[in-house]
Amino acid sequence: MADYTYTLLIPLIPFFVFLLLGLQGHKMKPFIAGLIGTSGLGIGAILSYATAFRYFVSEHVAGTGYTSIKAFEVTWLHLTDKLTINLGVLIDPISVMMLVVITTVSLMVHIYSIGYMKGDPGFYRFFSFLSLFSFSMLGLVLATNIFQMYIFWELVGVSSFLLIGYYYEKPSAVAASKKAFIVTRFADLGFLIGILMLSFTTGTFDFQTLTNPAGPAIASKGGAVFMGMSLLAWSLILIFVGGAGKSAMFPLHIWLPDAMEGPTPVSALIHAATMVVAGVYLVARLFPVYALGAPDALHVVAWVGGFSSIFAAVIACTQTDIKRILAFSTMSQIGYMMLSLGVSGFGGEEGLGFMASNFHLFTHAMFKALLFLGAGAVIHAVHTNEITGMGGLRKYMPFTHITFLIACITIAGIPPFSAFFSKDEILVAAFHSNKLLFAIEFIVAGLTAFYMFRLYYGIFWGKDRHYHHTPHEAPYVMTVPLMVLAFGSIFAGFLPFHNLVTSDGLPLETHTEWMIAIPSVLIGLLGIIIATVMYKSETAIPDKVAGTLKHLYKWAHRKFYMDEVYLFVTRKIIYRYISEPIAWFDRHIIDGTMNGIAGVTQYTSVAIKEFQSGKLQQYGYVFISGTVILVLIFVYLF
Amino acid sequence: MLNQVMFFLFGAMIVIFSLLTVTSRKVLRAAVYLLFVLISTAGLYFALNYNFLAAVQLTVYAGGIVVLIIFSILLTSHVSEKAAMAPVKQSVLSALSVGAGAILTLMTILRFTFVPNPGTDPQYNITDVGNALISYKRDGYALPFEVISVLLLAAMIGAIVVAKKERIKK
Amino acid sequence: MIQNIPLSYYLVISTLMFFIGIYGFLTRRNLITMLMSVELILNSVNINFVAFNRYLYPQQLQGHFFTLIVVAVAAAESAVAIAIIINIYRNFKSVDVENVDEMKY
Amino acid sequence: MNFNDFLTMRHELMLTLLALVVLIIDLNLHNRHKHYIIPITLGLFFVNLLVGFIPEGSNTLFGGMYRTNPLLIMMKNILNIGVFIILLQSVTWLKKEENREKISEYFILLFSTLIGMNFMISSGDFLMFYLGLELATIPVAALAAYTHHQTKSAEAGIKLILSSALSSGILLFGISMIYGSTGSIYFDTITKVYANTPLQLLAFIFFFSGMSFKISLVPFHLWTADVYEGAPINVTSYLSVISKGAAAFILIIVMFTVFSSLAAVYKNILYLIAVLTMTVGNLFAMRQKNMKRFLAFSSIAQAGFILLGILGGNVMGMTSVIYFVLVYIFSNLGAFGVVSAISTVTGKESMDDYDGLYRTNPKLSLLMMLSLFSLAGIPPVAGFFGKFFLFASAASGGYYWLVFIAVLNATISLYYYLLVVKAMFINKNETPLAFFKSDLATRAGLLIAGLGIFFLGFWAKVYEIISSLSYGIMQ
Amino acid sequence: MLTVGAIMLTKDLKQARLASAIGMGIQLIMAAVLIYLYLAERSAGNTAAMLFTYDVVWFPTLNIHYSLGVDGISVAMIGLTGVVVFAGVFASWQMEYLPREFFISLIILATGVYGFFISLDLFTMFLFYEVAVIPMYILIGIWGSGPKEYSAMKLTLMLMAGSALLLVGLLGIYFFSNPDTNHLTFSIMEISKVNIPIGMQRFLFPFTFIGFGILGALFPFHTWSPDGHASAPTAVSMLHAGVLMKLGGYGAFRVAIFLMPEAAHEQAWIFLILTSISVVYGAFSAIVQTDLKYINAYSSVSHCGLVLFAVLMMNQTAMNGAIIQMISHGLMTALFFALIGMIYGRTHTRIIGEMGGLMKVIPFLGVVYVIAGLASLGLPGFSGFVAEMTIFIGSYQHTDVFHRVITIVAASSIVITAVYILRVVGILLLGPIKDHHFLELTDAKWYERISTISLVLAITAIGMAPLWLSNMINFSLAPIVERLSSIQITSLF
Repeated sequence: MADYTYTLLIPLIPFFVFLLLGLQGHKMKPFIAGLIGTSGLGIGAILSYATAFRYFVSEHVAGTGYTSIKAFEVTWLHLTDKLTINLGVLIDPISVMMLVVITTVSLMVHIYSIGYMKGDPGFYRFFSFLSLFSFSMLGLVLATNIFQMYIFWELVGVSSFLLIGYYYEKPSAVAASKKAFIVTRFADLGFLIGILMLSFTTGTFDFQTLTNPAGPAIASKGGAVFMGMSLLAWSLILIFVGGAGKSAMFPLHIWLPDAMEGPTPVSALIHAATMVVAGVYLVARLFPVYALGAPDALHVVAWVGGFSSIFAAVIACTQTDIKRILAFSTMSQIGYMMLSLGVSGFGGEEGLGFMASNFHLFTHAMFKALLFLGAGAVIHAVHTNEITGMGGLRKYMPFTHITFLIACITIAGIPPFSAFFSKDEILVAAFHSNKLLFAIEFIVAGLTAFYMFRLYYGIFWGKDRHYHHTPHEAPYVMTVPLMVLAFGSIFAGFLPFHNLVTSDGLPLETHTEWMIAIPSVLIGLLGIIIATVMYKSETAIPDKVAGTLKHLYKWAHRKFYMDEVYLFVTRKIIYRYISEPIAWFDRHIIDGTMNGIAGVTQYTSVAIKEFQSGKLQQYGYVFISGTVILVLIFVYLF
Repeated sequence: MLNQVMFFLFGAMIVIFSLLTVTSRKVLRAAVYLLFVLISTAGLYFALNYNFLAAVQLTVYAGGIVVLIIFSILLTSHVSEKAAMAPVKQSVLSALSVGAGAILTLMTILRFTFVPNPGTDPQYNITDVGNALISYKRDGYALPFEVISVLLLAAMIGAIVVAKKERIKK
Repeated sequence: MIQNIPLSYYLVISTLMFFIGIYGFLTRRNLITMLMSVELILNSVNINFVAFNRYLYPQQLQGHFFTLIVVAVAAAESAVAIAIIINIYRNFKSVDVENVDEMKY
Repeated sequence: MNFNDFLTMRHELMLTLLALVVLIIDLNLHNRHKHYIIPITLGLFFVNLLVGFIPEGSNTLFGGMYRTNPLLIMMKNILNIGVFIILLQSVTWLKKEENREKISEYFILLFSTLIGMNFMISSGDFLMFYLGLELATIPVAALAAYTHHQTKSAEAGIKLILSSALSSGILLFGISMIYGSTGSIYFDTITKVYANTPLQLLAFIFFFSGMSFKISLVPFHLWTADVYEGAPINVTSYLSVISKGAAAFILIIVMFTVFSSLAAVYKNILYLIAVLTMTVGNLFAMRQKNMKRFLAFSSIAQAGFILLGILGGNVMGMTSVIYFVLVYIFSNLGAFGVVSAISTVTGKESMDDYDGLYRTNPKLSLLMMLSLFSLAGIPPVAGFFGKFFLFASAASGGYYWLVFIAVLNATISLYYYLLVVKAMFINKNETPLAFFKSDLATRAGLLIAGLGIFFLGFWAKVYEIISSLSYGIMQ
Repeated sequence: MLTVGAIMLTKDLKQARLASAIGMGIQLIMAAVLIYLYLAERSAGNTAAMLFTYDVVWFPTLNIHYSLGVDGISVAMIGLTGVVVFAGVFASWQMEYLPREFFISLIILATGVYGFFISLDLFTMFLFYEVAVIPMYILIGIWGSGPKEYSAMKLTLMLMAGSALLLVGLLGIYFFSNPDTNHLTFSIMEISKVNIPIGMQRFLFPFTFIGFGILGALFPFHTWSPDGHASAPTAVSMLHAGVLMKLGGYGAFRVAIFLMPEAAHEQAWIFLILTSISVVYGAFSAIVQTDLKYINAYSSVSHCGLVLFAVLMMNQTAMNGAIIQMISHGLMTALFFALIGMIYGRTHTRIIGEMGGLMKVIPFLGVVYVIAGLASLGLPGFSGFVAEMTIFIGSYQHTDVFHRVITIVAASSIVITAVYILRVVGILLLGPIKDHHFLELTDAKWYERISTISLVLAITAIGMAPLWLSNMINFSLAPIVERLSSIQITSLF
């Protein structure tokens, strides 16, 4: 085995960049700051590619496939005899894949941001946050144990919070960042409890021990049974809750649309390509435990993923904010990935879903980042997010137009673009597992194509709007990343994923099942056609459709009132019916009791003052009575 | 027999005049009743053969204190003035408390069997009393006798301090 | 005389006198009569001492001398008390105990 | 009697002599020069104080009527120290025009009461005990009525003398019953024969009521506040510190020796009385605005704590009571000293007048605060140790709940002590009392009190000495 | 050796603030040196339970000693105190009203705290406890704000009532410390070797635990805390929440549980319920508060509840977590109060609704506030995370289901914490500027920077590299836990 200790540098470089920019950035020229951030990431990216290359080329062992390697580990905190929190670097197929994804997208976003954020007073701050995020995310994927993952999980959450709230003077941004943080934090609680339970049942945090099919975690089958499922299953479900929070699965998705308040590069990096797939990565990371230890939990994953994907797709069809459409699209796509994991089994053919999921993760990162960056370029040009405020931009922004179109076609699953392959695998996996889920995904594929092209036409076709100034193409520093990503979107599908990233490390023979592929392509095309008909030029059809499906439309447009439900729960229930009463209770009952004791004492003090009447004879009376009473009590009663 | 008659006479006088002392509405009369009580007590002492004590009782108490009291009564109130009486509530409460105390105490005392010291009953004469008074052995009372002089001195000075008029103040 | 009369008679008399004195102390409004009540109390105690001495422990004169001392103390006490009462009379123009309640609570 | 016997009785004899000397000097002094008495007396008393410390073993005189031992001498010395501080603190007041002619009387009366207390502490029989008690009380009544022109003073005098007469009547009745049932007035004899019969118990209760009056335990305390308020401030501090201390000393001696056979019963009584005293004292103290009255009630509450030590019923209890009284003397005299200094100079006695005192008279305020903290039992000042040992001795007797109640009461007491602290330090006042400089004697008196408050706690030696002495007595 | 330092500092009379700054600087250095020496001793293989012991007999008849010494736990606490006091002195640099008295009181308070942590004798411990409490009254009463007299009085009285309970407990322990040989002792180490009769433990444990618990803001005896904190001046709030409340946790652990393990095991469930209520309840209460200090006070209730909660879990990991949590919360909350003080000094309001967008005008304070907030809600990289995770994992290792369930309840507080922290940060620092007067505000002065940075450094140092601290504490915890686990545990359910 080769020495991979240097991989430690991949997360650490961004960290130092973060410290440098965070502490000294305000003294630098913006461009320097951007350059430092970008070059830091650039080095990381190069190291990642080198690692990936080395790993996939040289670490393959015939018969057992790719092994996982602990490149580095140090004890961070010693908890009990068995449990220690270690920090380290774990190299295995999925982490290497994630390294590549993250560094690539992150690098592109960095480059892009130099142009996008130009002139912003918090330029250095933005780059330091970006670096912090990259550090956290890389630390997350390289985690050797679940607790390290949790640590970086939290850090990812906070950098997301910082980036969403980047425009901190904008109340909506502040609210959105808060919402994102709290919702994911809530999910993290599930994650934490899951970790607690898992560590209690298995006595370890370490991934290698946990995922070892012969290891204690899986072998034990989870110990005691609680409400029909083993404790292991429960802990895995709770861990999945954490993943669902980050990955915006229903019903914890509500933060994602709001998170679009952040700068668009951030949306591209965090809320499309990397952080939101952390949940997928988490489940993938623990996949052997899920698959072998507690299949029940895996079913939950599948259904949550499936439901989220169609739920988000429906909503996406009705939104008008381009970033929100993309956000729901992201949610939908991640639903795909989750579902894919959920329907997968461990090893061999069964493990198709696992492979497909990671594959889709990879391709999705490319095209969704591309979409966001493209959207960013558009927004940069027209200064609005609303699709109604755009139109006819194809002639002003040719590069953006082309790359955006590529991305749309990719996401619609049209061969030979990359998503066709990954999506196809997912559908196959679903088909072999559960027909209903397959049906859902099938419909979602159509819906995806539909709403993406609705978006595409809305932006680039149709009438010109009255722009404040003529939109112009973005600078090269922004368009080059678009092109790089477009390249990735087109060709990533040809990567031999089935040989590299599989559930058990062994290569997997895949073949395109045309019986599934063709209908899926067809429904994608159908979606595109419908969208073309409805939106290519302005017609009355959309309104009519909306009128026909009035209620559905309204519900979907309002995101099925999920926000309202949450508001109700937080504002009404927690704030009004829990916190305020508790605060009232505290002030009035508990504190009142304490003050009451003092009050009673005071009152008694006043009440008995008559004893001290100033009258000598009364004193004598009390004296005598006291004596008599003492005599009575102690001589006669005792 | 005579003894018994004397005892009951004195006893009755003591109780009756005590009662009168504390109930009489005229202050001066109360003082006189007190005098009777004290004299009767002296009578009891005589009967118990403690002549010296009886004499002291008569001179100091009856002769000294009561005169002092009568003096001060004359100084502070008119002879005919009727003393204000305590309100009924106060009287009743006091009577209840005092009555309960008396009953309890009497019950306790009467239930107790006092054991006399065995031995003879030496008859002390005035010389013995005098000797005891200046003896500093056990059962000698030289020390209290001396200390009481300090007390009397202090009381005298105290009385003077309290009662003397201030020259400076108008 | 002690042959014919039980000790308890003396004790009854003295106890009665004692409590009568207390009653007087508690109910007489005039400060001087209160003082007189105190004398009653002391006197009753004296009777106790004397009777105990005579009846039970005639070998020593402890009760006897106790009485003697109490008498002297009573005299001193009365002297000071009367001086103060006169002072009160000067200040309050009254010797009614009810009026002497300037300080309270 | 020989010289040694005189030495044995030196506390009493010296004082008597002192009183006579003062009297004689006074008679030979012209009116204008009366104030010369003050330094002379102070000097003589200081000599007396020093002589008191000559070590001396145990001895018994007058056939057991008078006895002494190192512990008793210690007690007397403690009282001497207290009186010395009081004398220092009263100099300013005595020099006032209105008291010019009564200076020597003040000293004589004070000394006679101290003689009485010394005899009371040293008494070996009830006769001397009673005599000492009366000697300690009657002149104080005269002192309480010392200030003529104030009706309050006269009222204090009459309240004190009449109620003390009543209480000594009851006490005497108890003693007579003790005599009747045991045949002796000597402590040593009584100790051997005293039994737990109803009459003897009743006698004890009567006796105890009388004693409770002296140390002002609830419900026998009602005179305290009025007398304290009415009497001249220095007499009040004398009453609250010296009288109470002496009575506490003798009470604990009597409890531990004469009535030891009643321990099982009297502990219940003490329990009840202690709880009542602490609680009622505190409840009353809370509302007081007059500083003297305030301290009166606080000293009532303090008396309740003393009972805790008696309840302990062992060497520790005895030691802690004596130690507590010692500490209490210093703390209370610190507080009274400040009140006295202020009251003498400005005539202000209300708590409201203390608002903002710290701005003008920081040293007085600090001393006051220390004293109050000491009274409240706050470390690191001595009161903490005093209270702690009291609580410890009660706990050693197993009275955990009582300790709890007591400490809660200490907390309540802290409340009102803090009210004063608050007045001095926190409350804003447009017109605080003007700055003034006390004279040398007052400052010396305050300083001694302050030093005592500060060092008695840390200086464990004091406690150890008392403890070893108590140990000798208790065995 | 530390008392010398502590007492030396009380004589600052002139140039009070400079003197106290220097004094506290020295103290901080001494604390650091102490930690260093301690670790050196340990690595040199010294395995005695207590190091640097110093022992003189004080009251021989009662066997009261003046006994000092440190183990890993107290060393850690002293380090905490050193930092907080140091920061506190700088935070109150601009004290104008009676500065001399202020610093003297502050230092007396610090002396009490130091003394408490190094005491090995229950008597001295109790003494220092009270020494630490009383200056609070003066400090709040004189230099406080708002209903300061009321708050000061309430705080003092409640804490004193706590000490009433405590005293009963301590005396009880003392009198049963050696029932056979009649050689009573207050020494913690000696008492830990004997077993107090179980009946007595049952009686005394609640006294002792609640006694300390009041100081540790145990529900429902916590109400002194919000009022007290709200009224106290900055440095006092810092010291109070940062250090003084830790006395409760430390005492509960060192005295109540260590000396009475059987009763602790028996009664833990009651207090576990109470503490977990504290944790959740404090957090919920904090959500709706509008005054910055109240928010922080309730957050302290929540966090300190967690300390007691972990202590009661009585296994090594949880207790370790408890101690780290004490340190961590001490630092964080001190930082918070320092910041609140500084913000209040500028805006003259503590009502969050009246502020907004302050990040723009006072970026330094804003950033530090965000850091403090993030630390408080348990973000990795800061000490809070280490502490909370150690506690939760430790607690969850308990074999008893009840303990594990209640751990989950307590753990849920981390979400609520996030809610109120973000709420404050959002309203206070972010968003548009509410009041144009705020535009003229100036950012932190140098002394304010010293104060805050020293705290931030400590927080991040622990958060980044907790292992040495944890090991240091673990070493000293081991014998204690051994004693606890030697007790026959009877499960409740």
